[in-house]
Amino acid sequence: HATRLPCPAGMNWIETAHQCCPQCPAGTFLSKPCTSPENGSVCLPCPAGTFRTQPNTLRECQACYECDRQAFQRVLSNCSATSNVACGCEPGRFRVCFDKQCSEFSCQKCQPCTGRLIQRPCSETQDTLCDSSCKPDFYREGDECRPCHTSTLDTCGKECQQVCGSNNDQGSGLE
Amino acid sequence: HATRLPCPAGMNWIETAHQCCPQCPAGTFLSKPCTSPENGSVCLPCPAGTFRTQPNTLRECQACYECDRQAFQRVLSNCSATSNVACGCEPGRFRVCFDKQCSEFSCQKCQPCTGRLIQRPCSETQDTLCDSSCKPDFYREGDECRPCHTSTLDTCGKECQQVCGSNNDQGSGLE
Amino acid sequence: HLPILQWEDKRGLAFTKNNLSYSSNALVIPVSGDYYVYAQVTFRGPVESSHKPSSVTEIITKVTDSYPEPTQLLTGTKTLSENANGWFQPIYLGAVVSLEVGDKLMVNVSDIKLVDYTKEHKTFFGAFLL
Amino acid sequence: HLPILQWEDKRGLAFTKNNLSYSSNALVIPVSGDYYVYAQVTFRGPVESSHKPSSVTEIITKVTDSYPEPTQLLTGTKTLSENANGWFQPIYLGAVVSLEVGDKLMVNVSDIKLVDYTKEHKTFFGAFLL
Amino acid sequence: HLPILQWEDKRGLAFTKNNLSYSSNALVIPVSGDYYVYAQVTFRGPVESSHKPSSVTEIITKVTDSYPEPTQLLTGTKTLSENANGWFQPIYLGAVVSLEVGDKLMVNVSDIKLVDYTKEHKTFFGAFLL
Repeated sequence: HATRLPCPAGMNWIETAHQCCPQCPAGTFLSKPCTSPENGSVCLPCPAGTFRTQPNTLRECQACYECDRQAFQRVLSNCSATSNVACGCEPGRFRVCFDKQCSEFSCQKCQPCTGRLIQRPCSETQDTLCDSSCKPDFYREGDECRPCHTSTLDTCGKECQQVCGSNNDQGSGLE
Repeated sequence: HATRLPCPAGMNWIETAHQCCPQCPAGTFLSKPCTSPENGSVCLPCPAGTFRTQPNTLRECQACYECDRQAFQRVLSNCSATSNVACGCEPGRFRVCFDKQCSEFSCQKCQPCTGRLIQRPCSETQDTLCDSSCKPDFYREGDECRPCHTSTLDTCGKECQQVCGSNNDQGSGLE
Repeated sequence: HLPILQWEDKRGLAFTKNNLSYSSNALVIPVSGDYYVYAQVTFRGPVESSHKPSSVTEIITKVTDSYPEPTQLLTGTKTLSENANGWFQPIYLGAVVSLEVGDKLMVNVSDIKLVDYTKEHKTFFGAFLL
Repeated sequence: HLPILQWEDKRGLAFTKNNLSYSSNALVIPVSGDYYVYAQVTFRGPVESSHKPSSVTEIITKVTDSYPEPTQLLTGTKTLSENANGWFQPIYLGAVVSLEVGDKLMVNVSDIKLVDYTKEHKTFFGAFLL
Repeated sequence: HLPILQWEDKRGLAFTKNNLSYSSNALVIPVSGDYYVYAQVTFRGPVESSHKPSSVTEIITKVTDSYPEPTQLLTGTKTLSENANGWFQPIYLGAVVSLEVGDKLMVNVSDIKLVDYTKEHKTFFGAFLL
């Protein structure tokens, strides 16, 4: 078939037209190739729900992805004619990636740090980082921090005594 | 099409030539069928990386398998024109078959029998078989055998006492 | 019956031609003959609202006006032993079936909430005349 | 060699035509050329008699009169981490292979007792000339 | 982007014809039209050097000179719940796509060290014009 000529910048070789045609701008696709390099290609805007991020001479636009609402994802930025949808997690959840590129991720609940100070709040990409020690007026029970006021005389073990002291003895200086 | 005649030994019916042709020897394949039973088939040697174990009138040789180096396999015998590669395990590992034919296997580390006598050394197809009792100067700790010299007074429990006795009392006849 | 999947037939990689058309969730057969019919559904979970599924199933079915019940053409069913914090399971089916003009092909699934509908290249459905 | 599956070639959805015939467990190739060959086997367990299998395997093989050994064309092998109380595992295979007139195509499996033969749309085998 | 698989296109069962050619890791489309494109990758592990993967992914992509980004045509992604001492996981993909002359088809995988390259009938890739 006719030899392919290298096309000048901004133009692509169109096999069916056997010539170079100007590229369609991002956000559009090539509806009809140019009949001669002088007259332009017929470009149409990407239909709703599709996009093209780059100038192109492609016959269709790419279908937008969708955010996985049932897996607690939310839309960070809508799909436009020139950009795909961007998905993140609903508030109170963070991303757990399935692979290095994080092209697939699930949205998991942020841990609440009950009874602890928050070292670093939960973000789109990381779980909350809780302080290792308990907040004032909370005592350690296993790896949980329990509020003093919920402790009763017989449930208040060594740890609890140290932190909560006798319940009605405020500011006793006990470490 | 012409009825297929049963071919004499060492010859196969070749559909495209509509006649019997001599088989190509193992290690070669049928490049061009014979034009008449008298003149021979054109046989070419199997290209590198392929093989045929039997006389044949096939149009291509079979591709050699490869040993799974990343799964700690090693080559027992290289692929030749007449035989496929044979794979085994790297030293210090043995085969764990995925199926009865052991056509697929993984190579697992041989167990070291620390502190025990070796009843049967590790082989290509079986893990090391360790003696159930501990070696002299080793005492049992759960299902491990520990050397006496590493035991200290407070860590030397009943078992250890029995076997190691007081450390400086050689040959005390303690079982 | 099991829920029926809906499909996009125009945007992106999707297309129909040679008057094999798509309407009300089904591919409509324009001419009798043998077709290679195929579909992949990527299932994913967990999804809070639904219970912990023990298996996922994808079925390509044929419906014809002349018979009240659908015919199951191809079925892929897989039990799940996945862990809690997120799993993916693609099921691909494909085979040659004899179809009559007007037959409708559809894809049913065990639980529509488990279908990964987010990317066109993970869940797809098609047929071509031999 | 691995056990060979037997197939129903007439009833229900099964058919053969263009003199691609089925005899003694094999599809017999009537004319040399490139064929798309495919098969799905649904495995299921546990089955009391068989030990707990660690994997299932499906192989489409080619046998020809002129060569004493079968050629493995397509293989699907999957390890099982399924729970004890019942599992399903479909394996689909399909590809283009060059075949000669008279070649025979068969499907071998690792353990015939694990094959779900109960429904024609769960386990199937076929080929068509390009 | 994800690593691209390299293929053997001449030895054993591999072949190219009708000037559908293979060069620099890609099948090159000789004539515009609708093609059935398919690929199977058998993944296996564990492999000491790589960390314990939580999933494996296979993607058939299209690259064209006239566009700077590859298009993902078909994707199979599966999470792993396999045990430590050895697992196998085949992923098969196949579908009809519209291609232009000069388009290049490639197969990307999530981790090339997990691909079972040892036997030609376990990992394969192909396409044919309808």
